[in-house]
Amino acid sequence: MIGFTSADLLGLLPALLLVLAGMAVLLLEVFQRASFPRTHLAYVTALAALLAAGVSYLIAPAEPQTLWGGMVRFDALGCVITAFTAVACAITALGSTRYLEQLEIDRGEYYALLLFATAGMSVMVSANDFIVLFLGLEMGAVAMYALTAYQRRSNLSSEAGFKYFLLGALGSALLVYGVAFLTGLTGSTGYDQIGAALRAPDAARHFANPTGVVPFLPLPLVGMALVFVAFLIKMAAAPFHMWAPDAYSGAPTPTTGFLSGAGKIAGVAALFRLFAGPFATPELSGGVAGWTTIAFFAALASIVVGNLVALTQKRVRRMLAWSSVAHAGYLLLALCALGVQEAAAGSIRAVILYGAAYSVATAGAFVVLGAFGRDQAEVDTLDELSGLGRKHPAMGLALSLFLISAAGLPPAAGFVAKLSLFSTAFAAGEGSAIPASFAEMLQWLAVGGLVLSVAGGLAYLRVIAHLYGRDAHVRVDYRPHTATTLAVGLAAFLTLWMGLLPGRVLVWGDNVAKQLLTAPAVAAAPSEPAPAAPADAGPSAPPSEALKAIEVVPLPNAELPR
Amino acid sequence: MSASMPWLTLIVFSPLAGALLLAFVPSEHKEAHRMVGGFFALLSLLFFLPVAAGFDASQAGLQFTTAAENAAWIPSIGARYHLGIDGLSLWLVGLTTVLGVVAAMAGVTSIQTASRTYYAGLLTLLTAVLGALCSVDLLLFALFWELMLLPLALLVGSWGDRQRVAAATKLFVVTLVCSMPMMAAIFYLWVKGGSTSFDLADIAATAQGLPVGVQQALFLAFCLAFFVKLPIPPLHTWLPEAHAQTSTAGSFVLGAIVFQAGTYGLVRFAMPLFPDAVYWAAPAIGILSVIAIVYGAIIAVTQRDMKKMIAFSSVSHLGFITLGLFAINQVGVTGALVQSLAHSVTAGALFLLAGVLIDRYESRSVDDYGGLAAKMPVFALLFVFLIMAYAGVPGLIGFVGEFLVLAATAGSWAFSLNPGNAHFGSLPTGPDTTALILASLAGLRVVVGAIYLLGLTKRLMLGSITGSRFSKATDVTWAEAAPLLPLVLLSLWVGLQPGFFTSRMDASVKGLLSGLAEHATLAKETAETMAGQQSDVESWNRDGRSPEAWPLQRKQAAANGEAPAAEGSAAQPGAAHQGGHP
Amino acid sequence: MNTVATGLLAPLLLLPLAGAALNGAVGRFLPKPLSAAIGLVPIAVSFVLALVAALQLHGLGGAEAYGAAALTQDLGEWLNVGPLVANWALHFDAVTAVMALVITGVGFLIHLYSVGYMHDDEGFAKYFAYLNLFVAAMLSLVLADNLILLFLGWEGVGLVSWLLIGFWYKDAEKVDAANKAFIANRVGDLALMLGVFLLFGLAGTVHVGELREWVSHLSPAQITAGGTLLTTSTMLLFIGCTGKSAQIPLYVWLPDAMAGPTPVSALIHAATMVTAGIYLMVRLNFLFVLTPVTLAVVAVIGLATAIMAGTIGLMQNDIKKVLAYSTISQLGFMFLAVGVAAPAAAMFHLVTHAFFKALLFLGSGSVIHALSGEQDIRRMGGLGKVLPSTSKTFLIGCLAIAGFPLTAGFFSKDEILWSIMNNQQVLGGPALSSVLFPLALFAAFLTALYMFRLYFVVFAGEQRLTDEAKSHLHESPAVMTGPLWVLAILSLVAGFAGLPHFTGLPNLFHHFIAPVIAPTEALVRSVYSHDSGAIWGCVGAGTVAGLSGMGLAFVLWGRGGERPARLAASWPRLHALVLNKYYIDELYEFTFGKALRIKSRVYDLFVDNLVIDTVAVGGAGWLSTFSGQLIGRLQNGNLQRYLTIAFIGLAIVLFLIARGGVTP
Amino acid sequence: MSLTLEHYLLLSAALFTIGAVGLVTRRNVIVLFMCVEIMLNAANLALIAFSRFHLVADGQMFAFTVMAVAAAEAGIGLAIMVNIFRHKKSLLVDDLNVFKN
Repeated sequence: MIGFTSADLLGLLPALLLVLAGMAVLLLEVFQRASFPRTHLAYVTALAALLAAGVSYLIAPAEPQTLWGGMVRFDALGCVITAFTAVACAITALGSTRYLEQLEIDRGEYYALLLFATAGMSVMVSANDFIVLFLGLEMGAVAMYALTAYQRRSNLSSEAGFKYFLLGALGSALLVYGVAFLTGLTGSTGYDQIGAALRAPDAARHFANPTGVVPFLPLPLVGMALVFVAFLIKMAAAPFHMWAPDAYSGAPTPTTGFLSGAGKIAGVAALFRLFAGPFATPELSGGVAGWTTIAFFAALASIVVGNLVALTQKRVRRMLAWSSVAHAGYLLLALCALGVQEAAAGSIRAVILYGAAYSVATAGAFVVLGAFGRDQAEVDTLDELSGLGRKHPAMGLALSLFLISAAGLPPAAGFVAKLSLFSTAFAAGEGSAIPASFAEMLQWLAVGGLVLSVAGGLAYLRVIAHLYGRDAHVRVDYRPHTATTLAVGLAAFLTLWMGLLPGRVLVWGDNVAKQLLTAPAVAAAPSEPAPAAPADAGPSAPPSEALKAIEVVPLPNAELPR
Repeated sequence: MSASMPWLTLIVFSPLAGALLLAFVPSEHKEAHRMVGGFFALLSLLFFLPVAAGFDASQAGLQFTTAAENAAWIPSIGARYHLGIDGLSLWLVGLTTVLGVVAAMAGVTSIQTASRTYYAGLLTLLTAVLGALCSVDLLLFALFWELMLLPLALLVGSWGDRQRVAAATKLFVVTLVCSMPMMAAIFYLWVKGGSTSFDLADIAATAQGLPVGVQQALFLAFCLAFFVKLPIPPLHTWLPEAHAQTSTAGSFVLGAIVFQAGTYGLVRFAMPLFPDAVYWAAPAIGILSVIAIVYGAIIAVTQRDMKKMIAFSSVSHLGFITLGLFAINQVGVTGALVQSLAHSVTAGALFLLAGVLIDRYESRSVDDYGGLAAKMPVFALLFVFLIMAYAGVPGLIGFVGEFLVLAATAGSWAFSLNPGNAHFGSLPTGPDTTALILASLAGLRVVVGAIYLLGLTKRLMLGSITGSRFSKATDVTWAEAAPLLPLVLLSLWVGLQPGFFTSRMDASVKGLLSGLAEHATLAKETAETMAGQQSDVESWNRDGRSPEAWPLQRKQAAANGEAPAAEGSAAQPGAAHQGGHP
Repeated sequence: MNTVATGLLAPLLLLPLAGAALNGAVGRFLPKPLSAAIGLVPIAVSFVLALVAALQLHGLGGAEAYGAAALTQDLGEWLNVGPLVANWALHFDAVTAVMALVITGVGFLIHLYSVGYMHDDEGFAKYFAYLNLFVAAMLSLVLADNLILLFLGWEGVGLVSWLLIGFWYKDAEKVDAANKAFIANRVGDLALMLGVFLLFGLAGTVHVGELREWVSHLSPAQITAGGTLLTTSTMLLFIGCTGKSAQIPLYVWLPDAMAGPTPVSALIHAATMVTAGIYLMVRLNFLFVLTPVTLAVVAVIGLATAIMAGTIGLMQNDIKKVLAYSTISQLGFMFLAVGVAAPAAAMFHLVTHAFFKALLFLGSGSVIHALSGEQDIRRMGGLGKVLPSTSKTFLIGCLAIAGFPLTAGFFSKDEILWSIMNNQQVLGGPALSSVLFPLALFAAFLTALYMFRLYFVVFAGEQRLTDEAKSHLHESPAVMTGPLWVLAILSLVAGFAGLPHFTGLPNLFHHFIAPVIAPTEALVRSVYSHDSGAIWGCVGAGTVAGLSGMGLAFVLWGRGGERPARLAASWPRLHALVLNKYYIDELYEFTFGKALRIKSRVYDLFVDNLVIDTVAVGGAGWLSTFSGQLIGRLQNGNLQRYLTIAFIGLAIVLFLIARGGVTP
Repeated sequence: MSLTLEHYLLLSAALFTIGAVGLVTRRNVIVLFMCVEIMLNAANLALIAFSRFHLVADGQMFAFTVMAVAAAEAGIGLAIMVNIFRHKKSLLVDDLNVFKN
């Protein structure tokens, strides 16, 4: 436990790089002359982020390793997600500089905050212990609160930041409370220990109902549910999404892309680690009342709400915010499938691809939106976008591409990603582990989700139609900048590449799935018939024993020391 | 066969190359856009020529697939870059390349603003349509299929009347919504097959192993996507408005090019994947098609907006495609494919003709015109010629498709409401009452079509000249007539020599039908158990008259050196007669 | 089958086509004589070719079986899809020969006449292009060796008919007439097509020769079992024929078709195109003899048409409309002949009718030409002295059509009358014949009556011309009267080609086409009971009917006066009914016009716009937008509401877990 | 009566509920923030109780971490609130209403 090796450091190298770069940026900001162009900081940030992405790609281990005394898992999932978020960070950083200049808020801490947020996400997905998870989550979240409220002069930005902050804090509280219940199993906060306890032969006692009359909430389930809800808040899934449209409308435009794209997939990845690890037990995932059910209903609500409301929006960023709710729903659909052994690998792969496609496209889209505008005014309504595609073909084309990707249409990345994602639902429906009726519901949800996605697609099309439709809006122009061009170019390239040749990303996804599902703690679980046993063991255990098992034990020291 | 060159890839992607090139042409160089657009569309046509020349008509399977065109695309999910062409798709591809050139020419007069957008959109759309028409891999097909939507919406929504954006939006939404169940069905089949392959053959094997109920549901999902493209009522509602609102070139693209993908989807995917469902659904689809035919024609009668009239007429005309396909016999499928070509050529031409007037006089209402023949004799000649081609006058393209489909319908057993009548051979199998009724009703288009087409001719061309603005009307210019000439030539060529086209379809059509007959296990069982329950008329057909009596069969038998009494089914591949022959 | 391949047929067909193409392409740049030559020469050559082919065919004759002699020429593949094979193949047998000679022969005369008639028209070259195109289409109809190629010609003549009726397209009424003709024809075409499909379904071929062969292999049991289907198919074919040949119920287009130039009416709407239905039924007589029900229907419809058209013709005041109804009436006679299993008589009447009706039309054209376009007979009269050639030839035509003894019409019409009685066994006994015969006599009487009414009103009595007509009054030039005289002579003598059998004299015509109609002949022979007494009775009755018609016409109109008007006044309702053509046009206008338009509006506005577009599609869109707005309204910016909803969500999650639990 | 684990958990639950109810009912944004802090501390209490129950230090470590992080959160949160007050001259939650759908 005590002391660490170079291997430990290597595992967190990308996160360390990001943090160090963030500090360096802060120092540069402090010691530079006032006339020093902040653009350079953007390049430094982007370079550092890309370096971190490259490093995490290079150091990705062939076999999952556990570092830092079991608190950090060093595996493909962490590396891949770190790489994605870092790339999104680089795109955002490059795309922000011109925006910040125009709004006269270009200061170095902006880039530092971006880097810290990325580092936090990296830590969060690598966590193998709830303490580390919480640390990573908060590191990212606090930085994002600050970024959201970054335009201090703006009424909107502050309010957006506060709403995000309060809901985020609520999420943190729920998370900690949920972790408390899970810790109650063994006293440990480690994923492996909790998983082992839930998988132990006597695990049934944690779930038994002592009275059989009063609705009783088994502690591990409640803990799981609270943790899940905390993450649903973070990733803005319905009905916990309410902060998102406001926050996205108020935050600095390029930041929004990062927040909604990278933030979302980091959260989902952390969930995947939990649900493929400690929570991968039949009692918790359960067909009727486990996290698959929660995920199902949250997915349903998100898809319906997100798509339908997005359709009615007149403001572009708000529309994107609502449709990001729908995207959260799609990701949750894949999470449902994770609960089914046959579909698990496919769902992980799909989420990796979808996450990559979505984070890049969203970041790109918001960068382009941020690049439009004049003086201090930003593009907000659809009308203001009118004719910009004609006037600035490259930017218009790029924005169209990102929106096409988000709509799941070819040739952009979103098409294959959506395909993979929805097919996992069908695969799950074929699985044996969940009740047939639920499987059918899942398949219909996928069909319904596809149909409803047209509503979202229409919302995107409307933007494209405005881009090319009418005469140019007088008030709006494009603010060209090399950094912006680079950011958009990078995002566009990635979107097209993943759209036409998604094979490489899918291979990463396969790798992630393999490592996640064959992790030592989990490996035994699904392959042996044993996990099914506790459910069977429940009824066979006499009630008296069940009662005894959860008998209230007095604390060893009855009175707490004062 | 010169399989060394990846001709199909060249056909599919040369338009896209042009679209990319256009990105580097400054937006004010209208001429350059036209040149690039026309050149790359023509390039695609030129690449088609070796395919047409080297096509092996005796082969039923896919051809021109080089190693590079059957390669792994996304290996981890088993998607392949797999292109191929056979008799079913050969002419659809060929015609699309021709129509691409025509559309490029049409843009010269019709598109005056933002020509770069037009040509880029057109070329992208061409790649999407051609890609869909050549795809054998379902994921690749889905990709091209969805890729069609945006350029199409762009082409429809960018030029035309005030409501064009609304019309384009409706088009986009309705088609996208209806294609989503197909996407779901593709994913489902892929998953069912072990998530390893999207290739047609593998997916087909998976599909045919599913319970019949599931097959039927999946089949309907596929049909929904293709029917909305064709379109079959009540899925047609996007069409008239889109045509009315958009520009001439947009109408042409919409009316002549895009629906071909629907035809192709049916023959390449929907039908071979679910043979049992095909037989199950054939009567209903037959009735639906006839409703489309009659309904569209009747509505067209009172349309004052000439583009809407042609649009509703298209609904009617396109009903013949599904009617022919689901007659499930050689004449029908061939006829449906020819009808697909015919509709492209003739309806496309009519949209161009209407466009000449609309672009000049800015009115779509037929009431604003009259007596133009006196001032525009060449135009009137073209107009009457193409109207007649469209109305199905023999010797021109429109006749071939319509006639074959009607013949196939009248002689089809597939529409029989008594499943015992299902017949698994080729034509002729004798008349079925339902089929006769369907053929008669579908034939009403011949009459009603004449009513509105001649009415249109009269109101536009004939009678006395109305309005002073026509008194100085001049005849068509070369730029206006140029896009029409290839269509006129095609109308004549296909009309006078349809055998040139159909002979290259024969083997593939037979392959499709024998595949259907072979794999429709449930339909066959039902037919056998119900074979006893027939009316007198039907049993006369089945028992009283043996196929050997058919003169043609005897001629063929004699040519093969067989005794005339040889089993008649020998001349009918895949035939499975239930009744006893004397 | 004794068929001989020949190279004659293709040029026969293609020469007029080439003429049409040439005149259509460059005609308007050429001087009129050259255009006329381009129009005339191909027809003349075609006529010669047809004559050569006919003689060649005659040389091959001898065998009694059907199709024993035919010339064929295969020009290559057209349609070849599975069992459906139709080549560009021509077939020239006796019936074809007759038709081809009539088409090219009468056609040539009418072309010649047109040179004079159309001389001042600006569309001179176009006119000859259309006319040649018509001849080509008509020839392909009669030369086709399969039903699909026949259908090509069938539709082709309809198309050219449309072009020619609407030749003066600046007049909207003429265009309407053209459209009406095309549409009515299309109704028939549809039936014809369905009949062909049904035949194809039954026999597996559309080749006429193969069909005949198939029929010959059918056993009586099979014919009995398939009676319904065979009857259906022949009925459909028959309906197709009623369209083209202007019979009940599809005759309405023909009177309106008179809007075209008069020579066109003569060629297309009297001599050739309208006889296509008769030709088809004769060609397929081997099928019709299998279905006595259809035959009876054909006979009844034919006779009903003859009578109805005759009565209407009696009341018409437009010279061409009278002739049009006369044509319908005469075609009815031909149908009657087919119906009573006398195809030879039908063909014979077809030929003679082609002569005298072409003559009458051309004569009326001459009158109209002389009167500067006047067509109303009430403003004519007394023209006999002014237009000597025209009036004389017109009289000959009237005599021929009325069946005056020893004219062409006398022989052909009496053969039909006689066949009604003679073939009564084919009609299932004497019952039907005994009804048909007197009515046929009445029709013959009507024919004479309305024709001579026309003659007397136009040529006799005093002149009632308008001043304008008077000013240009002149006899037509020789290029127009020449054809009149040729046709007049033919109308007088052509009858002798078909002398009745019972006279013992050779019936050349019958003998010539006998091989083609052998199946019918065989049927007739099988049930024939010879009764020569009845024959002379028939002939006598027919002659008396014709003569009494003439007589009555003379009484009523020969000397002018008020008698016809008084007669009309005494039967006001009947008069109005007939004068308004039994309101059939109004009925059609309602079903194909008003009712269809109403239906169209209902489909368009109610079904399409309201139900599908507004309610279904729009409703789905509205629903999604509305629900989107509804959900969006929750988002009012109030943080506390967000928190509340989040807690509600949390409560639902906990409830889900509590409800399910994991405990058994 | 001795205090058992249950008592601590009940107290923790009560605190958590108080925080939650406060979040829904109170109008002042600072109070709202305090409510969230109460919830966090309720969770901390449960953590520590379990930690003590199992005699494993993890929970207590977590609690300390939470406290530290909460301080950071408070820092950013209060900064935002100050900013809001500067714009609105009000800290009532009902005045945070610039965003409407």
